[in-house]
Amino acid sequence: MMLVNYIGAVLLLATGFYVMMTKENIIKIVIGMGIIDYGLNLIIVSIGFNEGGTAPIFTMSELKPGMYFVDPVPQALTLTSIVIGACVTAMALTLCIKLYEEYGTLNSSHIRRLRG
Amino acid sequence: MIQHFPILSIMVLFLGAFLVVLVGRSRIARTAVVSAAVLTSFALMVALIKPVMIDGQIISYWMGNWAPVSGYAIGIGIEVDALSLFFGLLVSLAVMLSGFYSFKYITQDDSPDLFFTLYLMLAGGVMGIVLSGDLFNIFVMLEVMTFAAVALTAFRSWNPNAREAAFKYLVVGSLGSTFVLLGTALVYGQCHTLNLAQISGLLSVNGINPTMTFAFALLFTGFGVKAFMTPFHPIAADAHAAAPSSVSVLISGVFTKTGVYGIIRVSYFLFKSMGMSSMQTGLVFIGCVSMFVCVTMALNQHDFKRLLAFHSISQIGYILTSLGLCSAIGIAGGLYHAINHTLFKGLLFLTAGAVLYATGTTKLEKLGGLARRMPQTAALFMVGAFSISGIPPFNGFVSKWMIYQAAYEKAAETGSIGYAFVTVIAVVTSVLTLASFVKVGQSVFFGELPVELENVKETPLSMRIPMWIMAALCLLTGVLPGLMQQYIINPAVRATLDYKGYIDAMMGEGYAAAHLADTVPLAEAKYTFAGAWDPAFWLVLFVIVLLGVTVAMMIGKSGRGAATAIADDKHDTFFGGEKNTFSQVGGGDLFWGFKYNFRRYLNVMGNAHSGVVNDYVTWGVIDLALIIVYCFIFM
Amino acid sequence: MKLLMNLVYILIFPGLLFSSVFGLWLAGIDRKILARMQKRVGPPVMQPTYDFFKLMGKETIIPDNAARSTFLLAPYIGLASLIVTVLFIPIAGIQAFGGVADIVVILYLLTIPSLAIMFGGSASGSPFAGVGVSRTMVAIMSYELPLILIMLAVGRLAGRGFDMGITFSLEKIAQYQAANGPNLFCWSMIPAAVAMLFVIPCEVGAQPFDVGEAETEICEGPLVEYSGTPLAIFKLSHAIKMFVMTLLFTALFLGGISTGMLWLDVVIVLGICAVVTLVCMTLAHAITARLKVEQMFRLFWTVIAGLALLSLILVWIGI
Amino acid sequence: MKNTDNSDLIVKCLADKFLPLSLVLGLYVILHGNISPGGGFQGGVLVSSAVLLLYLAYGYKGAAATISGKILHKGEAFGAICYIVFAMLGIFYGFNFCRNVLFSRGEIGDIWSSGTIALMNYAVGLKVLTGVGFLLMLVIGLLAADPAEKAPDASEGGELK
Repeated sequence: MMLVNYIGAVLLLATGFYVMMTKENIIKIVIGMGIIDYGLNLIIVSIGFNEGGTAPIFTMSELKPGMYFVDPVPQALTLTSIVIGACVTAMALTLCIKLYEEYGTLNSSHIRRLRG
Repeated sequence: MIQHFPILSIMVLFLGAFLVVLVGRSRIARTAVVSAAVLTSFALMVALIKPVMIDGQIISYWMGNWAPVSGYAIGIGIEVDALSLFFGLLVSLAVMLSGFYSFKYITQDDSPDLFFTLYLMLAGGVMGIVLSGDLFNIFVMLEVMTFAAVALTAFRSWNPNAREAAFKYLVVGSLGSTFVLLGTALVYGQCHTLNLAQISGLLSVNGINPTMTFAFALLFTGFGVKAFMTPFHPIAADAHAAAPSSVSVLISGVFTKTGVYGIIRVSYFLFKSMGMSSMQTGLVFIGCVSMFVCVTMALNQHDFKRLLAFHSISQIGYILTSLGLCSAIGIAGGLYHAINHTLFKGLLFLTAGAVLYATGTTKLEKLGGLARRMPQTAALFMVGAFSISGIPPFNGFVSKWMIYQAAYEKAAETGSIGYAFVTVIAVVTSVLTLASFVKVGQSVFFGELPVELENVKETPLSMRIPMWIMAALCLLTGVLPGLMQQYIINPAVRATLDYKGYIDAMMGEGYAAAHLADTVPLAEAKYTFAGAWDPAFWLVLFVIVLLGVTVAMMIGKSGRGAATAIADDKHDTFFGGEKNTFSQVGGGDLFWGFKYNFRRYLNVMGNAHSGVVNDYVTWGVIDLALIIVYCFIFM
Repeated sequence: MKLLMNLVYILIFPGLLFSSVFGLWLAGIDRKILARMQKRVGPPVMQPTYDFFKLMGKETIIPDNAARSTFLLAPYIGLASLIVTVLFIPIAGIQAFGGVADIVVILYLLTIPSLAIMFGGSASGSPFAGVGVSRTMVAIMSYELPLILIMLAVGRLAGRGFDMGITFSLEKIAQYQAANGPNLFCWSMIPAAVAMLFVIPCEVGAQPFDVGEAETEICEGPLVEYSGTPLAIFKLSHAIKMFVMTLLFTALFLGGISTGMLWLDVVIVLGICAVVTLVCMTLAHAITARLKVEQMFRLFWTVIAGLALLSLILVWIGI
Repeated sequence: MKNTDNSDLIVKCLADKFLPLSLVLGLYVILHGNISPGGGFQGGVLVSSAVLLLYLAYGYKGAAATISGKILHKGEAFGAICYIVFAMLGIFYGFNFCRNVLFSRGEIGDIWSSGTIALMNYAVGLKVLTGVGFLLMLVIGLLAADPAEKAPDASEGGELK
């Protein structure tokens, strides 16, 4: 079952890299960055998953012998990673707006004043 | 008490950052808060020198007292050994000096409170990385640092290049963060812990399986992006040039060091891959390519700060090369060069900032003759230029010497002539570095003064003091290498090579012995240092000679010298009898013979730095792919 | 006592006085023999010395465009660093500062005089100087690659006998030559020695490679605005540099010659220096014209570097 | 996006009804963050969505009239400072940074049972509430149709996070 997750994550990553490498619209590049983030989050969550585990929140009364739960650390990591991803996106989009104001285009092959 | 120092020195920066938001509108309050924050941070780091560097203590600190339970680290750890402290000192010093410089420098911009918020966030992020003992925390701090750096790059929005540079930087930088995070996730999947010490122990027990090889390649490349190693260097050039100078100091002197620190931690400490000769070759190769490509790019630049930016990566190439040599003297040389790089590159960026502050431009073609208007800045620039070119007795010479010696000793040790060429490339790079600073000197500080710069004034005192401190440190680290080695470098080198203490301090006594078995290939490396030299000795000599000669000459020419007061044809510049016109030789006019012979190479390189962000991403991904393939074949 | 000894080293032998006198003498010989090769009588051997003292007495003119302190200080820094360099090179077994001598130090110290000329010229504010600075720098770039290759080759050859397998120390190189005969008589060193013979005039800025000072094109380049004492110091530095470079050649390739008598050893070394000067500077001066900048650069990075590289490879495979 | 400024009655009414709801829900999540799923971050985001509701209903002008960006900005810094100070309480009580102190009051499951964890959680709530709120303000400020309507410091949007 986890295999599907991993395949999906790798596909997402590959898509993201593909988008970032080939798409000239800088908004699409930002989208590519987002897709990579999703792929990463999927991988991290999948790593912490235990088949049949419960949520890692319980009180003493609910605890029964033989019970186990999914690893909470990756979930925390995912949360952090999502937040960071959101910030990256927000910031990148802000810069996109600013770039558009300045260059009048979103095409990355025209936004190349700094070269050589 | 001292175990609280590391966390306090991180938190005081963040606290300062948020306080600046609250009170930062007033200039005095802002200055007070920022000074207090950076000074406290630096003082706390200095206070740790005695216990950590000299007594060899290792500070381990669990946030919220979450100590390991039955051999599993469950909390977030802060751990400071000599290596961490080494980088911590470096960072806090640069942050302090650059911060003092910024007070005046940033008055030309609006909203300085936001500047200092971001500045302190950047500093705190970097401190967090180098002092942290937790892989994921390192990632989070890496992101904090990257955001702050990107925002600061875009800070001067009147600079037309700032936004473009910031965007590219963000895209490629987040690529690097992605690699780091993916590597961290894979490591977690394997070891079920994020604590560096425990990962190091567990990886030795489990051995390196393909997943871990993959993770290594990812982490290595990710930190490589932060160090701006070669395929990622164009963004560094953009960002350094667009950011305010005091931020360039941080990006080049501090930000890149986190990448170096990460590479040391990953390859020496976590995966212990540096024992393998293939990995050494790989890192040395990357370092050599970085230093040569970037220095030739720098020769071709027309902007003071962009030129400095390329040099910055070139020097990082030196550091990576010498770290890749994996001998004690190599690591010592690399770490020494890390200090020196922070100092002289900081100094150079600050002088560039001074020029920008005074004249409003950093274009080499528009400047000239500033040495007459800004004599102190020119002198400081020359100190920086001599340091970076490795002219004795300044500090660059000492570390470069160690690097040459390390590379050539490695060649003799392995019997491979390839390492001899590393020495050759390093020397040639050093000469090219000198060349490009001669170019800057000729174009900016000497030659003829353009008419529009007639009214330029020397920078204010509060900006010059940090520069003088840096220049003094450049000289001191150059003439007192013995002290530096004894108290700063050697402990750090020892910590790099012998990390059992680090693991034990974190995970409890005996953990390392139980997990590392007895095969630690790195710890057996010899502690041989180039001990047979003493620059302090011949600095004194140099000074004596200089004084003697000068005195002799001054006596010889007493009674003359006031002649310049008289306006006279003979004080004009010689033009072969024709009327004197403005004819500054500088910028792109220089080094024609070199450029002509290298024209094809320079063309290719110029086209390769295309400025299209997709290209940069593509190179990054290709580089990652190559590193992964290399690791799978040779690791 | 040690201080006194050091002062003697610095000021008299092999420092300021000795190297100045001998450097100027070497320059005089160079001019004299050159004249004879061109069927002229030529100036007396002491002529450079007379020139030096005459220039010392002339007025120092500082152009209005110049950055004063750099302009005035540059010559002295160049001279001081040359004298420091001399102290590191063993002369007939005498080394003022043994143990710290190292070819990397010398490599870097040797750039300082050129750097002094460049920054001094640059500070004069003349466009001729600007062009000269650019060319001088290209000359430095040209010779540095062969020079480091030569030094590595020698370091490997001499270092084989020691535990690290390499050495950067001139002292050890001298010891090795004292034990095994001069390096020049080793087959693998001959290409390196030839390359070194090309490097010397380039470093000194002598005839075929004097692109930086080309009088006919850019009016002595960096020195165009210099006059009086600073110019005298530069001329003196030039002479001492000749001496230092030939001395370096001796130390690297013809060291270790010992007859047991110190004064005879010194005389032999000086003789070798004169011969080397004759071969690589006077002869070249008489029979060649100045190369173009890009030709010079190409020559050094292909042919000369190739020779040095050949030597390095030969040493490395153990011939 | 332009026509959201004069949106119709239904949106306004619904926004009026849902605004208190979202605020209460968000504050509930923040307040119970220490003892139940969710927490300062999630609650903070919920609360700050109020900005978007305001924007949908009343446009940028309405939102800006109600919410002061400056206060949000300062509030964010204040939240962060509170977090650090609460975390430092651990040091003052003789433990490590971030150590939970002042706990074991009341029964497990009560809001006040968890010591400084709760306080730190509220600090995070404050920070996220104000931070995301300010971020949204800036974004809608950038999207505002009339240039005159733009937030005065909209150009600083890049430097917030």
